[in-house]
Amino acid sequence: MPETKPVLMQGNEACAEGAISAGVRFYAGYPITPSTEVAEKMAVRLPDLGGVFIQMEDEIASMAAVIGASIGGMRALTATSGPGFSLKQENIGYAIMAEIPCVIVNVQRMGPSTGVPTAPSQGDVMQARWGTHGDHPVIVFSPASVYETYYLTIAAVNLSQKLRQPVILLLDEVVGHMREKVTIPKDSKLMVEKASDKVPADWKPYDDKGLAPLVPFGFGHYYHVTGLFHDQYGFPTGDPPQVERSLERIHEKLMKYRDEVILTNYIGHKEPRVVIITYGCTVRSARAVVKKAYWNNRMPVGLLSLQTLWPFPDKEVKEVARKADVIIVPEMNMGQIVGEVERHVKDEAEVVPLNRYDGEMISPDQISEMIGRWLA
Amino acid sequence: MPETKPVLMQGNEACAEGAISAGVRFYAGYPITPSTEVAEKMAVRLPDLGGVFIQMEDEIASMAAVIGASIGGMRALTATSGPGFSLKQENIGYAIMAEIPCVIVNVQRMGPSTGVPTAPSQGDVMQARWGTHGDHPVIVFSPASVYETYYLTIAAVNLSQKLRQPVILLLDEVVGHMREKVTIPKDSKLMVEKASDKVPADWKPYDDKGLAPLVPFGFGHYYHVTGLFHDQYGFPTGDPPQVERSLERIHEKLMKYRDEVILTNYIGHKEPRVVIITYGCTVRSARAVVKKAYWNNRMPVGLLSLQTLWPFPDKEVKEVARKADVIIVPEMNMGQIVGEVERHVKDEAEVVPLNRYDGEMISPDQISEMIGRWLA
Amino acid sequence: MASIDHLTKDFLRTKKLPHIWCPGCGNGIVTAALVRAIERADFDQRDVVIVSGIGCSSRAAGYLNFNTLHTTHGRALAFATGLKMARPELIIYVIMGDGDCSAIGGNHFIHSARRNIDLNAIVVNNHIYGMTGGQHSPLTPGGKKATTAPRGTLEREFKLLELARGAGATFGARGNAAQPRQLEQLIARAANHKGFSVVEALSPCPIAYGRRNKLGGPVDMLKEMKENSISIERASRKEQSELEGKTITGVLFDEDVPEYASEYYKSIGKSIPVRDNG
Amino acid sequence: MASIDHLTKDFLRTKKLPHIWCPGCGNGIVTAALVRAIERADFDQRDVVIVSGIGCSSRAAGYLNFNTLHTTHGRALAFATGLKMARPELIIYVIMGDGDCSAIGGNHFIHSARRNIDLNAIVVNNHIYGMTGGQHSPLTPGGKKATTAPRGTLEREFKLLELARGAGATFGARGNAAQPRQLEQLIARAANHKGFSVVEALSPCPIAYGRRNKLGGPVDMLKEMKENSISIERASRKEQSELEGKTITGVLFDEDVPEYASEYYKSIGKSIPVRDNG
Amino acid sequence: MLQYNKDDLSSELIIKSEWCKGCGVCVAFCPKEALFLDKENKAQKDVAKCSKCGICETFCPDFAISLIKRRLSAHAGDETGFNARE
Amino acid sequence: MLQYNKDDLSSELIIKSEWCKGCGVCVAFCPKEALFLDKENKAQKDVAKCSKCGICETFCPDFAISLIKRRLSAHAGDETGFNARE
Amino acid sequence: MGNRQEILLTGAGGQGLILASIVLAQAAVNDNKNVVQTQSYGPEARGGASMAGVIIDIDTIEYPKVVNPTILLCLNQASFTKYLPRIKKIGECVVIVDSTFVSGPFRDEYKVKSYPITRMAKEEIGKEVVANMLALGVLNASTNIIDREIFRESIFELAPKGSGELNQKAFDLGYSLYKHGSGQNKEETIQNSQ
Amino acid sequence: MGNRQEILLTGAGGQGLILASIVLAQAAVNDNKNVVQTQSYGPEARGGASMAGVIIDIDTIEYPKVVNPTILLCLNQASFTKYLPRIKKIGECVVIVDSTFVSGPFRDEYKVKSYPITRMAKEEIGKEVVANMLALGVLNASTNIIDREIFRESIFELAPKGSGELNQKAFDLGYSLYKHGSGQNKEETIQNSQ
Ligand SMILES: Cc1ncc(C[n+]2csc(CCOP(=O)(O)OP(=O)(O)O)c2C)c(N)n1
Ligand SMILES: Cc1ncc(C[n+]2csc(CCOP(=O)(O)OP(=O)(O)O)c2C)c(N)n1
Ligand code: SF4
Ligand code: SF4
Ligand code: SF4
Ligand code: SF4
Repeated sequence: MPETKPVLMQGNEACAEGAISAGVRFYAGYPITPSTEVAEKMAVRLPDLGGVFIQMEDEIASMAAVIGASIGGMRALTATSGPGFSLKQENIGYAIMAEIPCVIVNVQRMGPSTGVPTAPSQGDVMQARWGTHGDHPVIVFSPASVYETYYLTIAAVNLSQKLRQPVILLLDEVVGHMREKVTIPKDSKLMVEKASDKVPADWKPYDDKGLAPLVPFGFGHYYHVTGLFHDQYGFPTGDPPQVERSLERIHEKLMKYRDEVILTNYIGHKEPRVVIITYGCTVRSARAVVKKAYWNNRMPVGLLSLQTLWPFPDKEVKEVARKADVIIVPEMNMGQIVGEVERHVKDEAEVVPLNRYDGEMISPDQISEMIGRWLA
Repeated sequence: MPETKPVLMQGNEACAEGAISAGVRFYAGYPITPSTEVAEKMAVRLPDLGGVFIQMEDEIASMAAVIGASIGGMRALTATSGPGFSLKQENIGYAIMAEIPCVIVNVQRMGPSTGVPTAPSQGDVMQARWGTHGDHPVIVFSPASVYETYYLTIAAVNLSQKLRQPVILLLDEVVGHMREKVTIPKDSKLMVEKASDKVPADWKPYDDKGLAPLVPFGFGHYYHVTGLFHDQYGFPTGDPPQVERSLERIHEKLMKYRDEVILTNYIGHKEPRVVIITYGCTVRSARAVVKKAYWNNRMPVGLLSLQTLWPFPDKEVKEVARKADVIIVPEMNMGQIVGEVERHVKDEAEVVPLNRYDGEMISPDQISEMIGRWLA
Repeated sequence: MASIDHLTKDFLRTKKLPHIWCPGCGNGIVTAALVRAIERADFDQRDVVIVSGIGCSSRAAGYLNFNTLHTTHGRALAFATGLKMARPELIIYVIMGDGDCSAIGGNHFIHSARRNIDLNAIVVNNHIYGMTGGQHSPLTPGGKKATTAPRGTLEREFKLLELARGAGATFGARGNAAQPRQLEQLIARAANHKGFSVVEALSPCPIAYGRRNKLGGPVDMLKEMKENSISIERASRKEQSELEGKTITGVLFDEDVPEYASEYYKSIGKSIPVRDNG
Repeated sequence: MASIDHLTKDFLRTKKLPHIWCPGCGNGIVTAALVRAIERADFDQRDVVIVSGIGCSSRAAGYLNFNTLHTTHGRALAFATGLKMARPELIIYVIMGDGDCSAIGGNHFIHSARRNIDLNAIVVNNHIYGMTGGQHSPLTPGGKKATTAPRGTLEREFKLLELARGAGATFGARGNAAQPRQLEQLIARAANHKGFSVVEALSPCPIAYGRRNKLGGPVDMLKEMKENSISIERASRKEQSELEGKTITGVLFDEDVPEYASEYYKSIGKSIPVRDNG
Repeated sequence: MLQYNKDDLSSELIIKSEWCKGCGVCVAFCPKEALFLDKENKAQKDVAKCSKCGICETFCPDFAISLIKRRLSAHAGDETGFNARE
Repeated sequence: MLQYNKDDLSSELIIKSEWCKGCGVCVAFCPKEALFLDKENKAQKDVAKCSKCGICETFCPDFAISLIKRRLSAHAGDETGFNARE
Repeated sequence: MGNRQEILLTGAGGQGLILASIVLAQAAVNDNKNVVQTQSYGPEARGGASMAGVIIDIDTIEYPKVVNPTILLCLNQASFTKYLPRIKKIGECVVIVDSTFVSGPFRDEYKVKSYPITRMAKEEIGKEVVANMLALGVLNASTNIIDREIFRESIFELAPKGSGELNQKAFDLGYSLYKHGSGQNKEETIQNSQ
Repeated sequence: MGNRQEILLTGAGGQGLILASIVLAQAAVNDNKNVVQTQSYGPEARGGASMAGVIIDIDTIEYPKVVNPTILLCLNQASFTKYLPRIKKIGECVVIVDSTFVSGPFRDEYKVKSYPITRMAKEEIGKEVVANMLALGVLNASTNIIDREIFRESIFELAPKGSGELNQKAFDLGYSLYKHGSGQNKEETIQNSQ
């Protein structure tokens, strides 16, 4: 990939640019702080690329329009923040059930409710997992930098297409609003091929056997799309074995591609006593600490940063738990991912939450201090 | 409490009747299977009691109207099912933040999305906990019978008033639609006194020190209500220490009344080897099994049924885990509350999920078989 | 022109029949009128899409042999807006019940009208929520009974086409299941209109509405519907007093205003593809 | 009559001032007109409630010394409907921005109009989303620029009062921040109307709208607003051609139709309490 | 409006009983009184009375009546539930 | 419309500078050109020119101008941010 | 659980089965028994084969669904075809069908009892809609789960205003129908009995 | 992290501080340094005290917020009052204020440097809006974080069409202002220097 000259870019802009690089040509949204720059960037960029930008009447309609466009064969994305993310939930569930690819960006702000619209938070992690009704699979990425935002948006778009599964990108206000030097690849061939070009002869829209490609509307395959439980052809069914099988199938497909779905990164000591597990902007504070403690001082500490929050990186977490005595989980909320860490770590290691929920970032000092307590 | 003659009553009707007994005089809703009978009953009953029944344009408006009525001093309730519950999330978060009492009934059906509207499920347990954005406290009750529905609705209304906290009643289609013999108390004095009658002189709507009563609008206390983080008087603030404190306060108040908030019930062997933990209609299948196994055959089994799902009954669960070797968690979903059980039980006992997600109840046979495997 | 000799051949999914609607329900009559309107038009079957919401009437999508999209309650027009913007060459019919369209879906309805996006809305107005068993809708006439209005509803109803007009809709027509040929023609004219079109199709729901309001069976309801209707052409020749209690059918308004999707594509310098009918 | 000698004395929360609005923002002018309208009316302060949505204009609620309810974006009327039904004796003003009211809140707006519930909607129409920094709203005039319409919006705008009328509203008036005395009177008349009333208050947003569209500062915007306005009384004496480009102000419609909350209470045999002004 | 020719001998009125729910709508709206419900509550035609106007077809809520012209193959439905033209 | 009496000597135009944001609206709309912005960008009045018509009060977006009649106590605001009548 | 009666009432939507199940359940309540009533709500409830289940027991009823029917009533052919295979204890379950609509096949081991329920309702009472109460009469006469007098009163209690006696009459007619015997396991109808 | 420069640009909304911070950050990028820019988005960003932070380092920048400012620019009094106390290494942090609006108090240990930034912009360039670029000139002249030529080019690159040179002129004027010295720690302005 040829690299271009470095530029200064905002996280939200990088999200828009990543989407465009991955072939997204449809954006529908409704403004909300701190996500609005994604829309604003798209409004400038998409028309020139022959794409569609539309500001809908609300977030519900935005989500619906994105699904509609995706069924029409356009790669589509929408961005919002907490209140809008809550409103989108019903239709996110629809996209999951009907297996329509799309990417939903939530630039998290301090909640609940209107909260502090301009303050950062990581308070929607569990909502991203469980926000819509019924058992549903989700893929959630959470970048820690402007470049990671660019990169993970591309991954989100492509994975979404491949698995016919909505992907949620959980930014936080810090990453979304911060500007940073990034070098983005130019003219990259990041887009996957169009699924519709190679429709198998016995194609069924919801093939029991696995992942059928999505054939967009308008190509003479007259199938039915519904949010009801449906058979292989998309028609409603309430038959218990079919219901069970459909539900399993939409969950299983994520694990089939676990390597592409679950992204994490470990830095630090090989035999750590204390491991920090975190995600999003908090990774930056943790990395500042671990770099100093391990690189400079060879202390037995490590950092497992999660780019994928859901499906939860259980294997990766269990692995560090086997080595470490203590796992510290800093989060800008009252403790969300830490619950999942506890569930998987069980008694293998001590799990210690480090929470901040006053609308400010967790500082490196807070983390150092906590590590200090355990290494003393 | 004088008892009246037994009647045949549907779960959804019992919910309406319970609400009325607890002084609910306002219902706003939007029809959806399998919850509609709650509305239909209210439409018949409330006008005669001088109350208000209004069918709103959608679930979002229903939730808003219920909050509005509650601020006006009327006890208010709304009922819905999955898709509507998803839509209500934003305003549920508002009620939590603004501390407006109200009761939200979700009669669960098979999801995700439109799913199987008439089939039972317990798929919204985690959504009830995490459905709205941001860290937020919730109280969720889940009844297993028509009488329990009546009783827990009353508890929900009163607790909601006392704590100024929305309470969610998670029914499932089985309990909501089933008719059963119940004997309901008549003319009970279940209502708590009106808060506004005893407003302290130094009343502040969001007193830092704890639970201030809600003084309804119209009584000359000109305070402000907002979904933004706010100070003691209700006015917006983004000041980190105040934000932190408010968030803590709305969480702490639930634990202050833990005894009233967390309701569970244990039956069975005193030194059980296998304990079943479950809730909602699944309690009935489990109870059928445990009665036979323990009462008739003195087998070392027990059943911890959870009337309260959230806040999670951690102490109660840990207590049975200390005794038991195995905890079986049957749920009509792909495994939701079991995650929380695992998180608290850690390595104290083996935790075994028993899931069914085909739109049918878990049968006593399925549970017996599972117990058999562990007691063999 | 597509073959019209057998209604069900190409455009119905006959394997899915009989349908789930109750005996005598108007949904089938309206659906058949739609199918005939499509058959008579010269569309390529691949270009036709049916989008619907949730409700009895919205189940029509499952019986029509096109690309069909059965969405969430109230949101059909918003899904359709996304699809139309992504694929402006498609001919999209959006079937909604009166509750679906005007209660929970009211916002998308007025915004589709405002944008004047080329979607063909067919609102099957049975004056009630059929699917959930008979609650009142914003189109239930005042005083009529419903499970949630046991003494008759106190709410005022929308005049659906006035609402559409106020929101900026450029084509509005009313037909009914008791005059299926006229309805077919209205749907055909609506599809020819470039911009947002609304066809309000009055339709009997004998089970959830008729029974509770003692309106007789399907035949009685259809007969009354027919008797109470007067075409706008004939109505224009009558005195106001003679029209008391009558429902006017026909094209109520039809106006030429730039259409949103094509304006958008024009603005980005792209032309909308036309299928080579081969 | 309440004392009108000092605007800020009773009805403003002076401790909360200065407010967060930008210099020259019309929100303050509209809010002051509302306060004066309330002051001149003979209401008991306890009976007055201000409900608002989310947006710059909705922040007005925080500055008004009544029971004030700052809700969620777009939902103010739905909250207010619940409150009004629970406490029909309250006098409820509902302040909304144009986006709040007509974009995300469009459905509640038309349903409030349909029910004809006695809420006094004040729509501060600054033609833009102010709070979020200048995205186009359904009331942004076609062609005008916004951050999400960098080349000018292609969308048609709602005619707010026509939308309200089409939905069944019984009182509609338009005023503007450049004619604050008239605006005050319109708000006062709206409150006297029994049923749903809409006052569209045109208001300059020099920061998020004026600047991007090169409309000058607040003074320029106010002056242009004033010049472009003509009262309905005067307009009725003009030729259609003379009204080209003019915005008509005044009460555009005012109709007597049973009000929902009182009809409801009548139907259950209850009377609505009237406060003993003592 | 396209009119069917009543003298077109190749046209035939077909009632698909499996789909008929016996609502009686066709019976009520047939101008020639050429339809009736049998004991099983299914519509039947009296060929002699039928003018082949096709009105019943437009009224049947269950797609159970078709006035077939030219080609007579009834209900050559799809097998899979969807049916690509090519 | 209630008219203020320009000869009412007890009325006084008060400008609360802390709230004034210097937008200049009052200056532009005063029919008597009795207002101006000072160096600090705060509105100031020229008492001689002012006719006490009260127009500036209605125009100020910041509640910074009041034409006070009868009682002269300015801005007797509440302390707690809300203010029960009783 | 020796007492547990699991009753399945099946037929087409509109035949009044849901109401019959509620009346039966209320009668059980009035007769001081425990009872749970459930019903099918799916689209099939509108036509085709709809179903209601009533479980009656002296003990507390835990599992609320019918798993092992002890009584099966079928008012139309579709439901007969669909629900007969649900019977587990063949020969022990009381099977009552309406010969007006159900034409078999009646395999001997099921001991199906066939009565012209709807036809009698039409011919004797002049109202097809009371066939459901007539069916309850046959059912209770065959099984004696509920005290007859209590059942009759329950019917009066739940019947729409003014129709109580008519419905009781239908119920009683069910008893006579039972007394005159059934076309057991045969496609046979019995003659008018009054 | 010895290289880490933490710069706080503060002032009233509308003074162009956000843009200045972006220009500074872009200049750092062009000068081949790592950089992170953040800003305040709260309601206070509209008036009162708004703030932008720029961190420049040769190493990778992890924690993106300013905790320990090494340079503080204050363009109005409110921001001076609010942000001065954020300085931890008093005396080491370079403090630059616009004497047009900031009047102290200037405690000695802070070594505050005061320049008539806005006044010069108005008087010398005739446009108050370029005060922000003028301030950047003073800032870079005082600290030399970015190569001056690269900085000038970056200004041209980011300036609205047609205003590149004017903005560069303002930047250069900042350099002269710096050269002529400041009213250090005093409420003093210097004379026009060109
Ligand atoms: C969000 C949501 N709310 C409610 C429902 C329940 N529901 C399904 S259809 C329907 C209304 C049906 O009435 P209408 O739209 O008039 O269509 P009809 O059935 O009469 O054709 C409702 C309320 C739902 N599926 N989703
Ligand atoms: C559900 C939701 N979506 C979006 C937002 C973000 N938001 C806040 S105010 C606003 C619009 C402001 O415009 P308008 O309603 O016209 O009021 P103004 O600020 O112009 O007075 C938006 C989109 C939100 N708070 N909640
Ligand atoms: S952004 Fe516009 S509407 Fe908002 S306060 Fe500023 S000028 Fe007023
Ligand atoms: S074709 Fe016409 S005449 Fe023949 S049966 Fe049908 S309606 Fe009657
Ligand atoms: S009262 Fe009238 S004359 Fe006096 S300053 Fe105000 S506007 Fe001018
Ligand atoms: S209108 Fe008000 S804020 Fe504006 S300059 Fe005049 S006094 Fe100051």
